[in-house]
Amino acid sequence: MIDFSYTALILLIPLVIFVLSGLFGNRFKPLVSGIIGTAGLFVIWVLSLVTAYQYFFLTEKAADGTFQELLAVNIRWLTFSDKLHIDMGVLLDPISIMMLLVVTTVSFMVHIYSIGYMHGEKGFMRFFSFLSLFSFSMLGLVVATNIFQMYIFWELVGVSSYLLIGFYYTRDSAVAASKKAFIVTRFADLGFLVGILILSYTTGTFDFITLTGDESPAFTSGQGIWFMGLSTMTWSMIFVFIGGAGKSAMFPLHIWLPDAMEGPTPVSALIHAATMVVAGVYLVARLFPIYTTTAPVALDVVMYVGAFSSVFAAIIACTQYDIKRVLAYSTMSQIGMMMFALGVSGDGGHEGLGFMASMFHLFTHAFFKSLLFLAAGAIIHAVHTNVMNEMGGLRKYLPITHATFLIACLSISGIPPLSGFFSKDEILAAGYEKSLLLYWVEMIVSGLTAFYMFRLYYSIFWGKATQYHHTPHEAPKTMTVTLIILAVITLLAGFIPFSHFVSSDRIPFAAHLDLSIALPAVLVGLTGFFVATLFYRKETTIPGQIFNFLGGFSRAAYHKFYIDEFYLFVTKKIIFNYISRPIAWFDRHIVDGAMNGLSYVTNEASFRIRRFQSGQLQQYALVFVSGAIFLTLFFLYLWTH
Amino acid sequence: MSFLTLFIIIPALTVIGILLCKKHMQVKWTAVVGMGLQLILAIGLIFLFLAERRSGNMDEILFIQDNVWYQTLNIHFFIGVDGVSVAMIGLTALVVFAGIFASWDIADLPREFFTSLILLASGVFGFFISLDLFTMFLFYELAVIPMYLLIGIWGSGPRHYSAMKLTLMLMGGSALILLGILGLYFNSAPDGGPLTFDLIQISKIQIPVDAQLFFFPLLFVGFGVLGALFPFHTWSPDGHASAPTAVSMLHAGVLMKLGGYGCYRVAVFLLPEAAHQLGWIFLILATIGVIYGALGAVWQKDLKYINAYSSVSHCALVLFAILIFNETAMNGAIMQMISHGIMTALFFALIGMIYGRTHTRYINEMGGLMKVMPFLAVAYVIAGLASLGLPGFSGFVAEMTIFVGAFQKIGTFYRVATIIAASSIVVTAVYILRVVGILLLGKITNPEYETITDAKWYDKISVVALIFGITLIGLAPLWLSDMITGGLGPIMQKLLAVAPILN
Amino acid sequence: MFEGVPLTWFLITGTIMFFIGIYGFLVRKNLITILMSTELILNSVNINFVAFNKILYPDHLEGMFFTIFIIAVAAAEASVAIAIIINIYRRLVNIDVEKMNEMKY
Amino acid sequence: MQIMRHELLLIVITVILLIVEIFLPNTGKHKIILPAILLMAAVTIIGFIPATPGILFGGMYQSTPFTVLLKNILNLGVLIVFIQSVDWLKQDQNREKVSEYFLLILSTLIGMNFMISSGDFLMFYLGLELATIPIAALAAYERFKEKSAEAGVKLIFTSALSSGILLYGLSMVYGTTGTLYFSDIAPLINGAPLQVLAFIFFFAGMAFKISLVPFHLWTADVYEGAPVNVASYLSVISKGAAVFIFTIILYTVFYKIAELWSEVLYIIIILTITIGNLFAMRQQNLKRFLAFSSIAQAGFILLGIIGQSQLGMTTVVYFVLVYIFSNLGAFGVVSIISNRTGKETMDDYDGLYRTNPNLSLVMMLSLFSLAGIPPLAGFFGKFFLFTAAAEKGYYILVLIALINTIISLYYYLLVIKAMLLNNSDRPIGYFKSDLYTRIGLIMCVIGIVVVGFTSSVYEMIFNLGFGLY
Repeated sequence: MIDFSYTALILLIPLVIFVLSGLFGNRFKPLVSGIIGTAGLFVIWVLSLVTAYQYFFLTEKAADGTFQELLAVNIRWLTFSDKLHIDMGVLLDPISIMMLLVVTTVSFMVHIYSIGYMHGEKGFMRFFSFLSLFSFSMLGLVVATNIFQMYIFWELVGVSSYLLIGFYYTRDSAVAASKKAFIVTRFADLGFLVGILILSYTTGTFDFITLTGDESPAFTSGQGIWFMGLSTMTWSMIFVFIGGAGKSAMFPLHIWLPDAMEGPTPVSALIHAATMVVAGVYLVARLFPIYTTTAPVALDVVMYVGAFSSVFAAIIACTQYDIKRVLAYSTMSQIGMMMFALGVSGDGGHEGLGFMASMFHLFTHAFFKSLLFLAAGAIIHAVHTNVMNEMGGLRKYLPITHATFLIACLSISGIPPLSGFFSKDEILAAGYEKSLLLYWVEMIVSGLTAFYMFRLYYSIFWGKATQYHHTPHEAPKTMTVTLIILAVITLLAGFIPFSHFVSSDRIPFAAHLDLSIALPAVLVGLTGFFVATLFYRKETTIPGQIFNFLGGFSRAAYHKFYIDEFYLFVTKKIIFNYISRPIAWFDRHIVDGAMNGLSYVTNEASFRIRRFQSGQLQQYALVFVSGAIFLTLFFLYLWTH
Repeated sequence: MSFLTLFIIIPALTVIGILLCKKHMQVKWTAVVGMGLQLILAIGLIFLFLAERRSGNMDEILFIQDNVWYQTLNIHFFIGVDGVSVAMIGLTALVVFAGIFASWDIADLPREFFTSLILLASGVFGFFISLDLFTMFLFYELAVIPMYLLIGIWGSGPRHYSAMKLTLMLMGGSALILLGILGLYFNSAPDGGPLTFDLIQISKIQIPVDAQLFFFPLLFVGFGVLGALFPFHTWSPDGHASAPTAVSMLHAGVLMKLGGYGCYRVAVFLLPEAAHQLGWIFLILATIGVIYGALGAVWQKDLKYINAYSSVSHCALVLFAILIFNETAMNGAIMQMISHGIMTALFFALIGMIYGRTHTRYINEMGGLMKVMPFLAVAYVIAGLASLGLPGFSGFVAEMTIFVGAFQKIGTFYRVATIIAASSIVVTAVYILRVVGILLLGKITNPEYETITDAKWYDKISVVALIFGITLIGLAPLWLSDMITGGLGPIMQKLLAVAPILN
Repeated sequence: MFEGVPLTWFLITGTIMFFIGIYGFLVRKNLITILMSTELILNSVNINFVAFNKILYPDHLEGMFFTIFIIAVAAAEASVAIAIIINIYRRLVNIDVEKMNEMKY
Repeated sequence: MQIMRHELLLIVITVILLIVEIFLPNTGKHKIILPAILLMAAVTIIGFIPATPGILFGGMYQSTPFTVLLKNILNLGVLIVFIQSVDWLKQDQNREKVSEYFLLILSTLIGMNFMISSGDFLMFYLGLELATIPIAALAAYERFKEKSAEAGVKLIFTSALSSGILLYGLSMVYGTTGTLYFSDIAPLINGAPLQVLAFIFFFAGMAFKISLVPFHLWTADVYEGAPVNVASYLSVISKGAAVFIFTIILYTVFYKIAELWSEVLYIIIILTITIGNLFAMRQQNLKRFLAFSSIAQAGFILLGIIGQSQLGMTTVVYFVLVYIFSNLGAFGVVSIISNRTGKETMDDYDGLYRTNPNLSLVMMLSLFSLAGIPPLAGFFGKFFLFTAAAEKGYYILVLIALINTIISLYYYLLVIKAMLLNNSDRPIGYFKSDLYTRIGLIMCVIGIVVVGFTSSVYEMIFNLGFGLY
């Protein structure tokens, strides 16, 4: 039995780096802090590789052949009651290790990349300390042993994303975006919290192993109808999913993601493409047994929301011009697919194909999407704009970027034999088994994906040769290297026999490639590709015509279906003007007015009675005598009755 | 003779020392030394207490000292601490210490300023250590009165009005408390025997329920006024807005806790039946207060008003948690008091420092301060994050304990109340980030701010001390929560005796 | 010579005098007259005492003594009062009570 | 001899002073000040030597340790008043009449002493008048001030009226019981209508001395018109003495109709405290202000009496003691300031702290003590008064009183606001108060601070007063 307690280092190292660079960062040179951060991440990366190797290959499986869940570390952090307590620890099981690999790898890449990308930026040190803070939080989230630890790190990733989006804090748009991101996710987190409260109340535990174990209290208790005809568990799972939806930018909580692109590109690559945004998926996967066993309704919600978000985002992505926004929407759509996959999945064996597919897609998507973002970063770095119309014909200036970008595009469009093809294929297969309609919806989505990705690709690298005031040049080594590494991973990741490692019930199984699903998928992908080629390889007017032909719809899509405007209306108008302002007024005038009113009344009274003190001796005497006589009569009356 | 007496003696000596001082600097340093000693003493107390507990000394109250004071009325000078009061004392010492440094550049009548400040502090310390209702009340008023001078002389804005309003409202509260205490006193021996003010002794006996029903509202509202119970909170915005920095710190950080502590230690502890029967009324008020304060803060433009309203919200959360009557929530209430105490003190300290540099508290008149005063700005962001309940800071621990505890309570009424209260965390995020965004981020709006200097050494001391406090609790809350839980035993017994299904 | 005169007559007389005194005190403007009204009040009291003593409790003389003392004290009071009145007269050349309202409210 | 030591000693020093006065030239009357004060101090000190209790004149005069204590308290107060009034007496317009001041006050004090240890109503009445009439002369002391004369008139006439009414009541008591001795009257009190009337009239008479609403109207004017020190004497000593004897008579004579008089008191307390506060709120002239505040304080004192218990009795005495210190402190400051600058209104006090910090501090302490702020003696006094009233179950009454304490705190804070918070462009300039004033004020401050903390004072009163109720 191997001792995994060293995995605690995976959390500690970035924390230490963050604290150090946060406190003393400005003592030493910017570059140094960059180096330190990267080195730290390298160590963690190696550690997680080792962990993965040891876990999958050296640790013996449990009796029933499952990968067992190991509590590598578990320290009591806070006690609520004898039953309920928060522990801080490291939980090792297939998905957490998978996420470990993803996070550390991408984060490591991004660190290297950033050394080049952020070079000479003001606040270089700050950037890296925030990066390590994020890595710490994300890793903590991934390896959480109980739902409350997850919630804690959940909040932490939220704040580090806030800090990183608002990195250029002098730019108002960035500040606004970061604020938006934080508040929207915070709102979702409230849902998550309520979910946790209900869950902990019914099951009396936070612990994942207990919760998802075979005789979980969640299965026994919490079945009773609680509210509006749904069982306690269903409600709690729905609330939890709201939290997940907020982080993973599912409709209608997605609005923060596009704006989040205000952050530096490496950040977008790390947080808003590969790691944090998939936390929602990971959360649902974490609690998957509960979803399948006791909250099928909640699972359906996940499915529908996922499906809708994927198609919704895909449509918008076709209409955007800011390359990062396109990528953002594509991320949203891809995550929607993952959610969808979870939603359609059953539990155990081949039933759990969707689960596996979702995790697989998460895995591959993390790499090619971060690759896309980093490449985009390289492009922006080269041409200092991120509007695609102002680009074109860059392939001869940026050969490496071009090549890697192309690979990523093919991969995301699901063209074999790239990694995207395999994972997406599994998802479609899983969807096919669940519901035909949604299967086709996802087909369309993958078609659209291919279309808008290549729309992006062509309008950046081909199309008209735009004149740039200074010739774009390839990015520095630190950046290109990472691009290449990621491209390689993207090429190969698909061949990992994923289902042998990750499955809903942790029992390895063989997921075979089903041509009846694969072929149409590929075909759809290719169609999208060809249409895009047709439209955008050269300057054509077709897209414009189509845009106008679709009229209102396309305009709506261009305006992201006015969701932002709606939110703005609700927050600014309703809450700010019609709730908060009246309350402030009420407090000043009614509540406070009552208090001042008291004093006013007293003053008034004291003024009114002054004439009793008229200074007239005889009036005094009158009061005196009448007082005496009145008392006498009063008490004589009182006494005789 | 328990060493707890030092908590009153040291401030007294400090005051005398200050009065003897001639020079400005001497005054300050005397204050620093005195309150530094106090802080050390408090930390020592915490360690001693934990050591005692670890060594298996499970008495309800530790370090008892009991001297008869007024024989005929059976008034004692009876002091002692349990986990809860130890925590509160620690909080007080920290905040006062920071407050001394935060008011380093008081120019006008420094001697009088520090005298009143430390008088206030001594009142608070006395309140927390005393177990005799009479002395408790004595210290309570002793803590409230210096406020008038502190705000009235060294305050800003409509300081005379605010000072008078604050003093009178708080004294109104204390009037109710006095009546309640008398009620307790005369019911303290239902079956003959000498009457007593002794809190512990009273807690052992059973006060007639009809008496309880009469006196519980008096006591709860009386303390609630200081605990900013809606709708008796309106002294808080004005008072805080007009008060000088250190005073806001002490007031919001410590004095308002007297209210919560009193509700917990006197009203609920001694009158459990009434608390159980009437609790729901105040629970509704508290819940309103939580959300109302938060929403009220969103609209404000004056930094101090924003923080005052957020204090209303947070303190209402304390009362809310107390009224849930189960151990977890009660624990959360105490922790919330402490965390909010440090947090809001930090806030007011920073606001004061910013005001001292920009000479305005209106957020729209400021902007982009992050560039010119990074230290203060970062500290402000930290305070903000702590206040919106970010993990790693004390606020999160307290709030989560409260919410989890409250949700364990049977009954849809409580569930709904809990969820409403919990929804305040979103609103909090809104107004905190609004301020941070307008105040610190963005470009510098006012050119004359280009030349502003960052924090001085004394500012840094007070800020760092407080930040250390919140992060310490935020990162390692277990010792604190265990210490507090240890102190909750008796009250839980009484409450459970009233209604067995409270948990 | 007073044999057979019932107590109540004395008391009624006393009461009437008492209220005449009060009335005079309340309505007369001249300080001296007001002083005289107070004397009336005191004398009504004297009548009461004497009457009680003579008719109800003839065996002790407390009432009588009290009366005598009252008379004496009244004299002293009157003297002080008159002294002050003279002083007033010196200040503002009349002794109208209504003039004396410099201090009020 | 031993039994009525206090009275005799006072008479003796009065006579001595008279004789000394004869030999003093008109220009040098103020030479009498020092001997007067020294003698008074001596008397005060001797007073604390335990005296043998006893009864004289067939019960007309009775002396118990308790009455001795009361007399000592009064002596102490008078001593402080003397010391405080030196600065004023030394002014020119008082040059010829310094000695009268002492003589008159001493005679009133003798009257009070007799009143306190009176055993029957005759003695009581004599003491009362002796304690009242000279004060009228004192009120009109400043011959050349119209206000002073007006004050004298108002005092003498109202007191005449009130004593008339009181006597009428007494005559009824005599008529119904046939005796004037307290001990004989007590068992015969049975609440017959005539006795109700008798009691109410008697009560009215006492209420005039204690200045309870609605029998209080003379107070403010007299205080304002009279010299400050006379006003302070009126507000503490004569009021205190009246309270003492009032309590004693209620408890020893009328205890059988306690139900009646507690109801009367109930009403009167509410009236007194509220009206007094409401008037005090608006006052500008500090003497008037203190007058109304002292009315309100009297109302609080009654809270102790209505308690009808050992506790209540003790607390009344205790509170009067505290009240003497606090009020004399306040009056002392007012008097020294009005002597030096002639300023008596609140606005004149703006920014006083900046120029005369010590005086302001004394003033602040006294006012806080009056308002009942810990840790000053006033707090303890008030607290015990409330306790005494609550013991009988008068919670509502206590609540009303408590609400009134807030109003009173408000107007006390107004003065403190003027002194500490406000800034004035032409504040009262700095002046160095003379030794006597300082001693007087220091005594007050010591009293204010110490009496509360040292429970022994309270315990002593409690033990001495034992069995009286």
